[in-house]
Amino acid sequence: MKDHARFTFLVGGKAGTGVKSAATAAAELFRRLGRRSFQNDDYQSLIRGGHSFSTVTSACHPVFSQYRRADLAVCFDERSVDAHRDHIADKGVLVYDQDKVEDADGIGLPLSELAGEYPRPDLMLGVGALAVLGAAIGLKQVELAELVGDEYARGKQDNLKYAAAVYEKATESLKGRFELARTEEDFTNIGGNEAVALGAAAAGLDLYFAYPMTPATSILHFLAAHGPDLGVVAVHPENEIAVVNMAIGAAFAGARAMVGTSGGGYALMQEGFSLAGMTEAPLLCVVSSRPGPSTGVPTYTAQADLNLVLNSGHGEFPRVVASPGTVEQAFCLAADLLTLAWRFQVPAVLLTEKHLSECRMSLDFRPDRPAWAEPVTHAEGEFRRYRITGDGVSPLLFPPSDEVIKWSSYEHDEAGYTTEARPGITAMQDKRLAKAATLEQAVGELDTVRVHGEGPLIVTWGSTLMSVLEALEFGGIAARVVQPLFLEPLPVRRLAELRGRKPVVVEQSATGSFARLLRERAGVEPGAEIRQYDGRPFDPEELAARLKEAL
Amino acid sequence: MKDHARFTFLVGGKAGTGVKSAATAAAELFRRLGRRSFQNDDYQSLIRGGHSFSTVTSACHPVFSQYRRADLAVCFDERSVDAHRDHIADKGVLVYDQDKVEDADGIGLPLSELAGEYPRPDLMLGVGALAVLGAAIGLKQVELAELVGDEYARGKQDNLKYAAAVYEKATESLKGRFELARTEEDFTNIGGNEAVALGAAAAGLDLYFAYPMTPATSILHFLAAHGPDLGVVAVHPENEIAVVNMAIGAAFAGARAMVGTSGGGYALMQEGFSLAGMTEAPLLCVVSSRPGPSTGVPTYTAQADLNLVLNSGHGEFPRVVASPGTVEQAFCLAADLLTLAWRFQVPAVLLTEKHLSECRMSLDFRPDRPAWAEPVTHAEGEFRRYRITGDGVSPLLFPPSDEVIKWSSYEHDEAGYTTEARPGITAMQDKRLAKAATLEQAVGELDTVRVHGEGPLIVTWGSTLMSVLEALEFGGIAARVVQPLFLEPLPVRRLAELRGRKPVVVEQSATGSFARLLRERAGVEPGAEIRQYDGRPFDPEELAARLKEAL
Amino acid sequence: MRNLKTPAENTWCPGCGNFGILSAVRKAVARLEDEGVTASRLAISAGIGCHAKIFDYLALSGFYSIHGREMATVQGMKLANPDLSVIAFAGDGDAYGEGLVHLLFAAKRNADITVVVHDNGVYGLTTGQFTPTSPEGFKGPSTPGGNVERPFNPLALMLEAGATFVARGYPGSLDHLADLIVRAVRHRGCSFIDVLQPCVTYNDTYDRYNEHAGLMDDTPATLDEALARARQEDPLLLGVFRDEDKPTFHEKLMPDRNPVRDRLDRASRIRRMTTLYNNR
Amino acid sequence: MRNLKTPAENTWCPGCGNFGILSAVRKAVARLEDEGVTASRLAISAGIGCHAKIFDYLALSGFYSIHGREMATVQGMKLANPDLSVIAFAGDGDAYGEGLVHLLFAAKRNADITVVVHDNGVYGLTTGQFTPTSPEGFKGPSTPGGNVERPFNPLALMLEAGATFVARGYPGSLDHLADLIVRAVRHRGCSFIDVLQPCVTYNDTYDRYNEHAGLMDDTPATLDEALARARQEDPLLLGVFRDEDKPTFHEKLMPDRNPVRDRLDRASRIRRMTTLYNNR
Ligand SMILES: Cc1ncc(C[n+]2csc(CCOP(=O)(O)OP(=O)(O)O)c2C)c(N)n1
Ligand SMILES: Cc1ncc(C[n+]2csc(CCOP(=O)(O)OP(=O)(O)O)c2C)c(N)n1
Ligand code: SF4
Ligand code: SF4
Ligand SMILES: [Mg+2]
Ligand SMILES: [Mg+2]
Repeated sequence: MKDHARFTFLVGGKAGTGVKSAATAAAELFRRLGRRSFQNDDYQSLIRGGHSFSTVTSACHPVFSQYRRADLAVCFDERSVDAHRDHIADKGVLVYDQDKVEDADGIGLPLSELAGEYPRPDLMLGVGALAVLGAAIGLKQVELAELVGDEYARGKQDNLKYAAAVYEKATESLKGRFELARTEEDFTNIGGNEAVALGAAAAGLDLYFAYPMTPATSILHFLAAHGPDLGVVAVHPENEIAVVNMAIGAAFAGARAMVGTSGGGYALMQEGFSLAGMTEAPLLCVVSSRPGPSTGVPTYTAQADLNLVLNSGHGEFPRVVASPGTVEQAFCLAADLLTLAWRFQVPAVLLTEKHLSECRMSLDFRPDRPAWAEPVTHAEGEFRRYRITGDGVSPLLFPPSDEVIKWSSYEHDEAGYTTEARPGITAMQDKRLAKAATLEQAVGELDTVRVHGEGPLIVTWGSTLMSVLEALEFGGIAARVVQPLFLEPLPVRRLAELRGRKPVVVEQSATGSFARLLRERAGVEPGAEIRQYDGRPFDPEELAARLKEAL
Repeated sequence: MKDHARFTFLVGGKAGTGVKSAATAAAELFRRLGRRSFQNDDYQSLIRGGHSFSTVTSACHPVFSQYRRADLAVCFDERSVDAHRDHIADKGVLVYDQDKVEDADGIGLPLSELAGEYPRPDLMLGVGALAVLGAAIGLKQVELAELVGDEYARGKQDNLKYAAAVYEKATESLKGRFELARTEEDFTNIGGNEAVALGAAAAGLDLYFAYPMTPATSILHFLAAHGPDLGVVAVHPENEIAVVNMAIGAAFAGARAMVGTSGGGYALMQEGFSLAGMTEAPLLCVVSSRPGPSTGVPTYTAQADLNLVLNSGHGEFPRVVASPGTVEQAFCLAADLLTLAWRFQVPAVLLTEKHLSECRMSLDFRPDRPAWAEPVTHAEGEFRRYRITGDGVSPLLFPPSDEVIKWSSYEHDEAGYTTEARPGITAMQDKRLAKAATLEQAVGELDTVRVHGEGPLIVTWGSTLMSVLEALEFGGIAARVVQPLFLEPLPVRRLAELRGRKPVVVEQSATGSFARLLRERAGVEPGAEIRQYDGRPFDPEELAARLKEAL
Repeated sequence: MRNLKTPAENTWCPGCGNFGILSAVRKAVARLEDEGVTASRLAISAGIGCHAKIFDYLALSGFYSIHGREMATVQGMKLANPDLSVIAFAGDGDAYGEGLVHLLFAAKRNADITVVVHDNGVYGLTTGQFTPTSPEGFKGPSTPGGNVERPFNPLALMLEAGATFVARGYPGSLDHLADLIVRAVRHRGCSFIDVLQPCVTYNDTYDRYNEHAGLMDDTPATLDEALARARQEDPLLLGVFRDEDKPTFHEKLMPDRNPVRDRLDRASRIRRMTTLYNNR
Repeated sequence: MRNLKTPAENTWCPGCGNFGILSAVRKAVARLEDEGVTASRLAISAGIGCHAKIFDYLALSGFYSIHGREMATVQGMKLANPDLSVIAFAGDGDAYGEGLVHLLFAAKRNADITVVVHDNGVYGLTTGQFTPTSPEGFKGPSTPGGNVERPFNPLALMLEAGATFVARGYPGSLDHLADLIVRAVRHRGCSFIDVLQPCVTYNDTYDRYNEHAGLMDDTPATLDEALARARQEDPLLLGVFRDEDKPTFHEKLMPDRNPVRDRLDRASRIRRMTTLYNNR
C-alpha cells in the first residue's frame, strides 16, 4: 500500500496503561517525519481500568480532527478490541495483545508476555504500541530507539529493550504495511490548554489561579510546571470562590490574572464575576466545557455552557466572551482577551470545550504574535478610580501610591466611595453603558468572524469548527464556514450578512443554544441544524455525511 | 377641602426613628376607613441615621403605587424637609418637627419636645406622625387611641399619652384639613415578601432555607416568626451554598423546599441550580433584585437580574421563571411555581424586585386560591428514579422505602447510576428535552400573559406593572398593558400577537434587558422604550408624562 | 437483610483503600440492620471524587451530590425527614477544602448526620494534586515544587467546632472501621470519621499506616485529652476521640416535628392562615 | 503623615463599637507610618456589613469586596505585590460564616495578611440575625425562638488552623487595640484579631465586656496554653494568644519574587517560550 494521505493510529486499553502517552509519542513520531497530526484522548472519569483510547490522525497537510476509523489500532485488552473492531479502515489492521485477548480479527502480538520480564509490565504497553506503529510504517530500528529514548526517559534501558523486542515481533507480520509520506516541514505539537496558557503568558500573564477541574486542569498543571520559566506564578487555592476573588484582588494590585475552570466551577464564580463587572476589574476566565448539567460527564465534551457564560453574573455590565476554533486560535485568543480585559477593565471569558482543551495538534508556533496587555494608566493630576470619561474607561493606578485608590463592589462615585443617590447611581450605570459601547466598537474592529472556504454556508463555533473543517476535507465538500470567534459583544453586523441565507448550523448542544443565539441575536435563521450531544466530538466521516445531506 | 380621591401620606426622618412602622400604621388606619393603600419604604443601607422615608398612598379604589408628591408629609429632621419640600401636592402640607428643623414652609409642631418626657423619645416620633395624620384627616381621638394601642403595643400607655398630646397640638393647625372618603369594604394589607411566603405555604411548603440578603430577608423573618403556625420550618444556614444544597437534599427526602435571596446570593447558588436541573429536583428559588452589579445599591430596586435568571446554571435543562406584577400575583405565583416545580421536577424561580418585595398593598386575601403542590408518585412495580416516560416526567418515591432511590449529579441511567456511554448520555439529554417540551406546553396552558385595559400597547413585567397601571390611572391614559407573567418558558405564541405593533416597553433596567428579550425571543420590536435605573421605582406622575409622550 | 450489591462496575484502582471502606460500610449496614436500623431508613450522599464512587456501589437510597456540598445535602435530608439516618461520604479535598464550611457548621450545630471522610491526602480523581491534609513538600501536578502549606488536622478542627462524635479509622483495621461506622450512625448528633485511606496511585500510605497507626482502647475523657491525642503523630491513633450526648440541631430547631411525615394538610393551612389574618 | 479622613458620611449608629475600631486603626496607621510602614504601602479590604463601612472612612487604598470574600481578596493582593501590607476588615457573619473557609486557609498557609474581625455577634447591616459567634438562645429575627447553635470560638479555630498571630481586642481598650493592629500588620504571616465589638442596636455588650474582659500581660508559651486561654470566658482575655515566626505563603510559593514589580517583559517571555519549545 502506498502513501496514505491521511493515517490514523489508535491505541486503546485500560486507563493507567500508557495509552495517552503512547499517542503523544506517536504524534511526536509523525512530527519527526514532517507530518502534522491531531490527537484526541478519550478517557473515562477513573484512574485505573475501564476503557480509554487515544487517536492520532496524521497527514502532510493540516489535520483538524481524529477519525473514528483507524488504519492501525493497537488494543491492549478485550474491551478495546470490542470497542474498535468495527472501526478499522478499509485497508487498516487491528493489532492486539494476544496475552489478554482471546482471539480477534487482526494480528495478535505477545505484548504483555514480552513486558513480563520488567518491573512494571503494565506501564510498558505504550512503548509496545509505539514499536508496533514503528514496524507498521517501516520506521528504522534506530529511529524508533531514538524516539523511545526521548519520550520514555524514565527506565530508558528497559524501554529500549522492550521496544526492540516488540518491533522485531511486529515486523514479522506488519513490516512496511503503511508507507507514510514525509515532508521537511517543521512545526510544534501543542495541546489546547497549553496554548491558552502560552497565549496568556505571551500577553503578560502574571498570576494564574485555579482549582482543579476537568477539562481545564491541565492549564494549572502546565503553568505550575512551566510558569517559573515564563514569568507566571500558578496558585491552587481552596476552592473556585477563593480563586476568582484572589484573582480580582491581584488585579487591583496590578497583576494580570487569569482563572480557569469548567462549568461547575464557573457557576461558583458568578458572584465574583459580577464583582469584577462592578469594580471594573480586568479578569480573564477560561471556561472549558464538558457535558452538563451539574457533574455531568466530566471527561467528555460539549458546548452546553453558552447561555450561562453569555449571561454571567447578576446585574448589568459589559464583558467579552470569545471561543477559539483551533489550538492556534486558542493561543492568539487567550492573549487578545487578556489584552481586551486590561484595555477596557472588564471581565473576559475564553469559552472552550474539552475537545479543544485536551486535543493536541500541529501548528506553526509563533510566540511573538500576541500583543501585550496594557491598561490605560493615570498620568498626572488628581486620581479618581472611576473618573467619568468619554469612552467610559478610567485610567488606572496601582498601589503603592500616594493617591488613594478605591475599587468598590458598591455603587460608587468617581472616587470610589459608596453612593446611594439617584444621580450617582445613574451616572455610574451610564459610565458602564458608555464603556460597553466603546468595547463593542473596539471588538467590532477586530477580526471577530472567521471565514473558511467557499460554497454553501455553514455556521459553527468553538472546537466544532475543527470537526467541520475536517469533515469538509474528508467529504471533499466545498462550503463557506463562518465562525464567530467573538460571542459577546456578538459581531451582529457581520453576521447579519448571513440573514436569509439559511446556513447549516453545527454544534454540540442538545438545545441548539448557538442556533438560538444566531436566530435571536443576529436574526440568522438556520436552514438546518446538526447537533450532537453524547459527549463525543463529531467524527469527520459521520459529520461529512450529515453535512452532505443538509447542504 | 373635600374628598381626596387619592391621598398620599409621607413620613421621613432618620433610620431608626420609626418611619416605616408609622407608615404601616397609617396603612392600617386607611384600612379601617375602608381605604385601600400602597406603601413604599425608601431607606438606605444603614441602621441609624441617614434619610429614610415611607410613603402611603390611599384611595377608595385599588392603588398600585406610592406617589412622590405627598398630601401630608411629616418630616422629623432637616434632611427630610430638604428632600420632600419640593414634592408637596398642590393642596398638601408639610409638617415638621420644630425642635429639629429651623424653619420651613409648612407647619412646625413640637414633636420632639412633647416626646421628651418619655424614656426613648426618638422611638416615639412615629406615633407622633400618626397623630398628625389623625388630626389632619379629622379622625376622632378615640379612633386614634385605638389604632395607636393596637399598632404600638409596647409602651402602650406612653404612646397613648404622647399621641393625644400631638393630636391636640396638630388639631390646632390641621384639623380636618383633609376629608377622606370611607367605604365599608374589607381587605388585608400584605407585603410582597409576605405574600410570597404565604403563597408557598398555602401550596404546601415544608421548609424554607435562606441566608439574609436584602430585599429577600423579610421572607425569612416572616417564616421564622409565623412558620410554626403555617406548617413551615425556616432554616438560616451558614451561607447561600448551604442554603441551596440543603433545600435540594430536603427535596430528595420529600419536603417542599424553597430558598430566597437577592442577585449576589443567587449567583452563589448557580452550581446548586444546575444540580437541581440534573437531579430533577423540585426547587423554588425566590430572587428579589436590587441594583447591581455586585453589592450595588442594596436597599433599592432594579430589574437587572433577568439575564442571569433566565440562563442560570451550567449545562442545559428545563426550568421555569416567572415574575409577579402585584402582591396578589406574588401570592398566587409562589404557589403556582411550587406546584410546577413539583409537578415537573424542575427548578423554578420567582423573580421579583425590592419594589414588590418590600411594598405593602391592600388586597382581598384568599388563602384558599392556590393549588397544592403534588408530584407524580410511583405507584407499584420496580422503581427507577429516572424512568424514561413519554412526557419526560419520572414518578417519584421518597425514603424510607424498600426500593433503592438514587438521585445523581452525574449523567445517569434510569436507575440513577452513573453513565458515560454515548447512548446513555443521549437518552437522558433527550428525556430532559422531552420534559422541557411537556413543561412548555403545560405552562402554555396557564394564564401566562396578563392583559390590563384597552388602548395603545404597553408591555412591561414584574413590579413595573404596578407603576404603569398607576401612571395610567393618574394620567387618565387609556392603554392595553401586556404583562408576561411567565418568562421561561416564554409564552412566545401569545406575545407574537404584539409583533409589528410597536408597543412601548417599560422597565427598570439600564440595558433594556426585557426589551431585548421581547425583541429577540418573541420578535416584538418596541416602538419606544422607557427605562429608569436609579434604584427608585417610577413615580406615577413622571411615568404618566413619559407614557403620554411615548404612546 | 438488603443485598448492597449494585449493577455499577467498580472502577477504583486495584488495591485502593476505598475497597476497604466499602467493605466496612457493607459490614456496618448489616450490623445496623441487625440492630434495627433498616437499610430502607438509611440515606447516603457523596461528593465528587474517587471516594464518591461508593455511592454507585451501595444499593442504598441517596443523592449523589457535588464537590464539597454533600454535608449540606444530608443536613437537608435530615431536616426534611428526621426519621432517616443520613451518611455523607466525603473526600479530603471535598470536606476539608471546597466544602469545609459546611462540615464545620454541621459540627457547630450538632446536626444529626454522619460524615465519613476518605482521607487520602490527594485529589484522586483529578489526578493527584495536594489536598488540605497533604504534608508540606508533597509533590503533585499543581505543586511540582512541593506543597508549601501546613496540613490541617481535621480531627482537631472538628473537635473545636463541636462535633459530638469524632473518630479516626483505617480500612487496614476493617472490623474496627466497621464498628466506628456503626457507632457513628447510631450516635445522635454530628458524627465524623476521618478514614486514613491509602491511594495506591498517588499517595500510597499503606506502609506508613501499617507501621505507625495504632488502636486506642479508650475514649479520651476530656476535650483537651482528645485534642492532644488527635495531634499525636506516632503512633497515629485510631478510635473514638469524642463521644458526647447532646441535643441535636433538628430536635432543637423543631422539637418533635418531622416536616415530611407530619405535613400540615391544605385545609389546616388555609384555616390557620385565615385565623392568622383575622386576628391581626 | 497621611490624613485618613474621607468625604464619606459616617452612618454607624451613635455609640457603635465600630467607632472605636476606626479610631484604633487611625492610631495604628499613624504609628505604622512612624515605624516606616507608609500609608501608601497599605492596602485594605472589607466584606459587606456595618463593619465594612470602615472602608469608606479610611483614606487608604483598597478594594471594597463582597460578603465573606475579603480574606481571599487580600491574599490575591499580597501575591500580586508582596511589598504591600494588606488588611482585611471583616464581620463575624462574614469571616466565621459565609467566608470561613478563606479565613482558615489563610491561617493554614500562613498568608501574610492581617484580618481584623469586628465581632459583634450579629449580622448588623441585615438587622440583627444571629451569627456564628452568637450565644445559644440569642433571639434575632431569623431565630425568634432563640439560636439553637453552639457558637464557634474563632480564636481556637484559628489557632488550630495555624494562624501565627492570634489576638483579641476591644475598642473599650483603645490603645491596646491600636497596639494589636500595629503588631498584626508588622507580623510576617497570618495575623488575626478578633475584636469584641458592641453593637448598640442589636447586641449591646458594652457592660458585659467592661465587666468581664481583662488584659493579658503575656503571650501564652504553648499552643495548648493559648487554646486554654482562648476558651476562658471569665475574664474574657484580651491580648496576644500566639505570635510565631514562620515562613509565609508567598515567600515559600515564589521565593524572592514580586510578580508585579519583577514582571518579565515581553521580549524575555518570547525568548523563554521559544527556548522551551526548541528544547523539547
Ligand atoms: C466545583 C467543582 N470543582 C472541581 C471539581 C473537580 N473535582 C472532581 S473530584 C475533585 C477532587 C476530589 O478530591 P477528594 O475530595 O479528595 O476526593 P478523592 O478523589 O481523593 O476521593 C475535584 C477537584 C468539581 N467536580 N467540582
Ligand atoms: C452573598 C451575600 N449574602 C448576603 C448578603 C447580605 N448581607 C450583607 S451584610 C450581611 C451580614 C453582615 O454581618 P457581619 O459580617 O457580621 O457584619 P456586620 O454588619 O455585623 O458588621 C449580609 C448577610 C450579601 N451582601 N452577600
Ligand atoms: S486514584 Fe487513588 S483514590 Fe482514586 S481509585 Fe485510584 S487508588 Fe483509589
Ligand atoms: S447596627 Fe450595630 S454594628 Fe451596625 S452600626 Fe449600628 S451599632 Fe454598629
Ligand atoms: Mg482525596
Ligand atoms: Mg457582625
